[in-house]
Amino acid sequence: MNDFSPATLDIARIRSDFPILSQTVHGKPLVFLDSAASAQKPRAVIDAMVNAMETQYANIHRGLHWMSERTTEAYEATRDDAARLLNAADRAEIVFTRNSTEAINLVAHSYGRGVLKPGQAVLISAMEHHSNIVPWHMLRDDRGIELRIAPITDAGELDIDAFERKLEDGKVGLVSITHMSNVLGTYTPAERIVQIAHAHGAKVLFDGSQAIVHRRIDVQALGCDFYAFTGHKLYGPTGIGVLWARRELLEAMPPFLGGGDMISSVTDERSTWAAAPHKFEAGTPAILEGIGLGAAIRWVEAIGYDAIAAHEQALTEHAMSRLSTIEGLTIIGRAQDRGGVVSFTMAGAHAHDIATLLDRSGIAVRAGHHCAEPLMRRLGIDSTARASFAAYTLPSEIDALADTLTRVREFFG
Amino acid sequence: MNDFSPATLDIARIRSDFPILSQTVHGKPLVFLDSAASAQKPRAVIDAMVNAMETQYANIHRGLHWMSERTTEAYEATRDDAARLLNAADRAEIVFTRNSTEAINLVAHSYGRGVLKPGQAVLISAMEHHSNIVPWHMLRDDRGIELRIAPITDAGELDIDAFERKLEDGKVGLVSITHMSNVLGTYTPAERIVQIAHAHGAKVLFDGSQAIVHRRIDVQALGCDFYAFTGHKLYGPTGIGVLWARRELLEAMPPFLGGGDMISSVTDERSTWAAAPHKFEAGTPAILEGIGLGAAIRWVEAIGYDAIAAHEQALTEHAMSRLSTIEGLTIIGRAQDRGGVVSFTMAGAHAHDIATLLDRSGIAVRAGHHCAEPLMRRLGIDSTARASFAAYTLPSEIDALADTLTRVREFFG
Amino acid sequence: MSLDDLRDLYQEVILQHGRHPSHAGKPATYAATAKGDNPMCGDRVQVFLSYDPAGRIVDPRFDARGCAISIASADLMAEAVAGLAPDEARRVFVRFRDMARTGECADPDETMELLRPLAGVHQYPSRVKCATLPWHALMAALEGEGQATSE
Amino acid sequence: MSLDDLRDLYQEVILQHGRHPSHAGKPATYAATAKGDNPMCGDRVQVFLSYDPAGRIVDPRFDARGCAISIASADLMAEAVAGLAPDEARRVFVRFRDMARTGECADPDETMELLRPLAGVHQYPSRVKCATLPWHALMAALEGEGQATSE
Ligand SMILES: Cc1ncc(COP(=O)(O)O)c(C=O)c1O
Ligand SMILES: Cc1ncc(COP(=O)(O)O)c(C=O)c1O
Repeated sequence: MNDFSPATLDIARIRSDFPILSQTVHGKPLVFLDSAASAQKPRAVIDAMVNAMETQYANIHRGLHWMSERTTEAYEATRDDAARLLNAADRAEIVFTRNSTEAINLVAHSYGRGVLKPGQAVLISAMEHHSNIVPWHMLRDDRGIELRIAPITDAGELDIDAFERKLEDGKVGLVSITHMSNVLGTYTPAERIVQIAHAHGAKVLFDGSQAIVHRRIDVQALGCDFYAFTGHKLYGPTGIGVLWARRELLEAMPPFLGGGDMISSVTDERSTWAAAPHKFEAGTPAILEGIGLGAAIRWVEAIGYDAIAAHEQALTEHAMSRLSTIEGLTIIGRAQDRGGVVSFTMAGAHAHDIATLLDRSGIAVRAGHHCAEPLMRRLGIDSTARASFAAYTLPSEIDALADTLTRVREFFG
Repeated sequence: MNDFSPATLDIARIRSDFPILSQTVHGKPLVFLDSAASAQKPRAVIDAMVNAMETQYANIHRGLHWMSERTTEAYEATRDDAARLLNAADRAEIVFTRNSTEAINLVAHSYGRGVLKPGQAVLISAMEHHSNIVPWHMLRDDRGIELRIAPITDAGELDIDAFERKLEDGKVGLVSITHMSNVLGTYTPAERIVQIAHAHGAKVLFDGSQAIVHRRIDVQALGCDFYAFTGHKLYGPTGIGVLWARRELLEAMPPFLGGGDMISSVTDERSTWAAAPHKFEAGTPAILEGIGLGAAIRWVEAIGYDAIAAHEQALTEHAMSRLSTIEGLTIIGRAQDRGGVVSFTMAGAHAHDIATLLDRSGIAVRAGHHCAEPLMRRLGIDSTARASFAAYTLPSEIDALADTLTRVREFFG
Repeated sequence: MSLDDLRDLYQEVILQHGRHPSHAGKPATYAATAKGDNPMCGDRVQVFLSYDPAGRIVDPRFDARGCAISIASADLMAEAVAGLAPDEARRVFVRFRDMARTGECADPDETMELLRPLAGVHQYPSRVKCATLPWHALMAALEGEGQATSE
Repeated sequence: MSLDDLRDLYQEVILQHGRHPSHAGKPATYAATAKGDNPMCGDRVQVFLSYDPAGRIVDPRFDARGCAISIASADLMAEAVAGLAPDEARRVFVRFRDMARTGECADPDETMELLRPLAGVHQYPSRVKCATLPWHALMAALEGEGQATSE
């Protein structure tokens, strides 16, 4: 059954970093295949947050006392961690947000309303998460900026020729596109996208919410202009995300939220802004979460992207081959270049029912439209069930999934 | 020296809830008098977050499996906690934000741009935190909505007659005002403000960032329309805040950020919105922080506002009387109705130097403009040092402050 | 790993109604209709109502995309409310919603016995909405509103 | 509780220059000026420069609102850069900034000895900016920019 040989990862050690993985659900050992929705947290992340709260907590940036200085250092160190993770040219290019969604909204507000002009267009793809669709609907309705959608092929890949045609009239000022689909697992051809977009005068934002979990990202090598990711999918806490943007773009953009910490001076009459990144970070930030994210980044780096990517590649292939043999099951998305999420439907069984049945066996998967309704419509389906993998996923967990799905099939048969 | 008799609080027990309070700083026991910037976290908050990460974490709302259901329950329970804390009529009136700053920005965007009309005005006071100034500058510059500022008296109280005059022409659509000044400690006369504002057709938002830490808040009794607070000052984690608003207002307001979780449906062409509060909560929320905030609220409720208020009242009186006797020290703000923050200046010693000297003795205070530059200008000063108190503050800590300030005075004398 | 303890949720009658609903399909004519959406998961249902001269519900029908629970619930609902006056249907809704949330039914009668197979959802908080969605659409149709508001 | 270990930061010379700076005050005429703000704490300083025919800095002056550290730093800076060519002043700035951050000075000379009392700030990360703020304003004035950009 288990023809899978683990890659270079010491999975047992990795799993021992995650207290939750020894839990049971409905009396069964937890099989957590919902990491693409949010990953579990290693002890290093939990400890970093607890340690901050127990030994050196205070509000940051404006404090002149020891606790505040230590907390500021720990929080700001995460900016260095994030800059290193993305290979950003400058730590000042790292803006902390709540999550990817806020990062994209920040761009839609500050770049979309402050730099783009009515009559220009934003180009997304047909496989975006709602977080990379709705902000552009709102921008369009508020400022008359057109929204274009690049189609995908039936295999679930970006139709790169059609993509290029959408740019040809030169009106597109910004391409905002996923780097990896949360439904199909598809990676988009990032370098190619940047090349084409730049040739037509458009900037490029990648929604890296999924991609950065599975693959090393180098924003300078990609050549993109904005990169967004969310901490909780990268083994970090909730409440913290990152927008990376080229410094000159951040400097050209007006601020988004107003408040403490983002100003240079405030009088009754007017406010002037601090330099980036602080210009975009109003109010008390998610300090503890920033500290937790730093620990998550360092945890990922210690494991190493090469090992993680190889492990997840093997898991994905194993899952594809196991699931393919289940009668009535259809895998949705057959891209060449893909990461560790596998969506599927089953004849006669709705995705919700599948998820509930799997849950009874201790197996956590996601079911529904995955915040990607337009993609669902494009695929002609209402929902899928989705299994997704992380550094701590075992091949035997995929076997458990496949075995249980066979029984689900019988149950509804 | 210590003529202070503790109120009904069992301070020793309360202090034992806070692991950080047994830390030393520069070899001296920590005397943390910077709680108005951010409060320390009780064990209950730390444990709630750790427990969530170790035993039942998953992304919420859309998950059909056990972990997701448990996490959703825990997170949504905090909405009930917050509704109870504020005595809101309906849990759907609780919108989670990152902090007070984002809560106020949300109102400035959604109510300010979506409901107020150019030509209308917003009225703030002369003792606002930047978080309740800058968003209105931005709204004014973006949408032509006038910004008015109600003056304060030399004692540091709202000049209520002048306040009323600012409303007389009926142009003010929204009063956005602090419920307690973070610099002066002044409570504003909330019921009176609401009465006057409503009589002139204006809605009222209270910035309750400070007030809610020290006093029971009942939004229905206050009669206000919006109430904002921030979790990290209420013994909760960073990254989570609350905007309460009357349901009909939330319904009339367009959404703020777009993304997952806040939609009813998304097509290529358009998005429609979920009902409040979800309409205002785009993307994966600060789940762990929401869970931590619930624990903080329950911790505060278990101690009880009556005991906290009495304790802090006594501390404040003690501080005022001890500090008043120090030569060259001036207490800034002499309001009748005031909470547990005391700002002061000292002849010949700049606030930063005071803070550094105190820090060397293990005493943490804040120094600077406290994100209230216009107030500083009104008071004719550049900065103050500020000591602020919490449920865990000891009268002996105030004595330590006073003793050390006497030495600081000698040092610079 | 056994799925047998799922039988409390997926009773045979639910599987049956989920697979072969007898009241599905948009009728040629109807007096009122309303849609219900669950934005969180994408389930959709539309309910179509006709009334007899006395104002009682006649041959209620629905068109749904969703899971076995929501289809079975819509189908059983159609059976349960056929012949009822709007106010009676509203009372059944309230009792059904309570049963879906708690698993208990305080005052069982023939109608509630018909619906009882759905009581198992109370163990699955995220699935309660699947069971109540068609009912919210029904309530909206009775009020003459086009769209059910979610809870 | 003793404040004596503060003497490493607040040496007598700093207290002296902080209390009675000799180069404070806006001059009647000047060739260049720039402001420096620390938005985090509200410190402000403005530097005024004049040059001799050879392009050397003459009688630099400043106007500052801030703490003892920033005033003393501005005053010692004025002493240190008087008579220097702009490029020499820039080099002093770089060495001073390093010393403020690390507490060390790799290549001490007379100028750096003059500034050494400020080396103690390296122990107080939040106060380093107090010491460097006037220098940032000086650099901006030398570049002909009106406003120092903060670090
Ligand atoms: C009165 C007042 N309003 C607003 C804020 C802003 O709170 P936050 O930074 O958590 O958004 C603060 C605290 O910094 C405050 O004291
Ligand atoms: C591709 C993609 N984009 C954006 C998001 C939004 O992330 P968040 O909810 O953390 O903002 C997600 C995950 O939900 C995602 O998978």
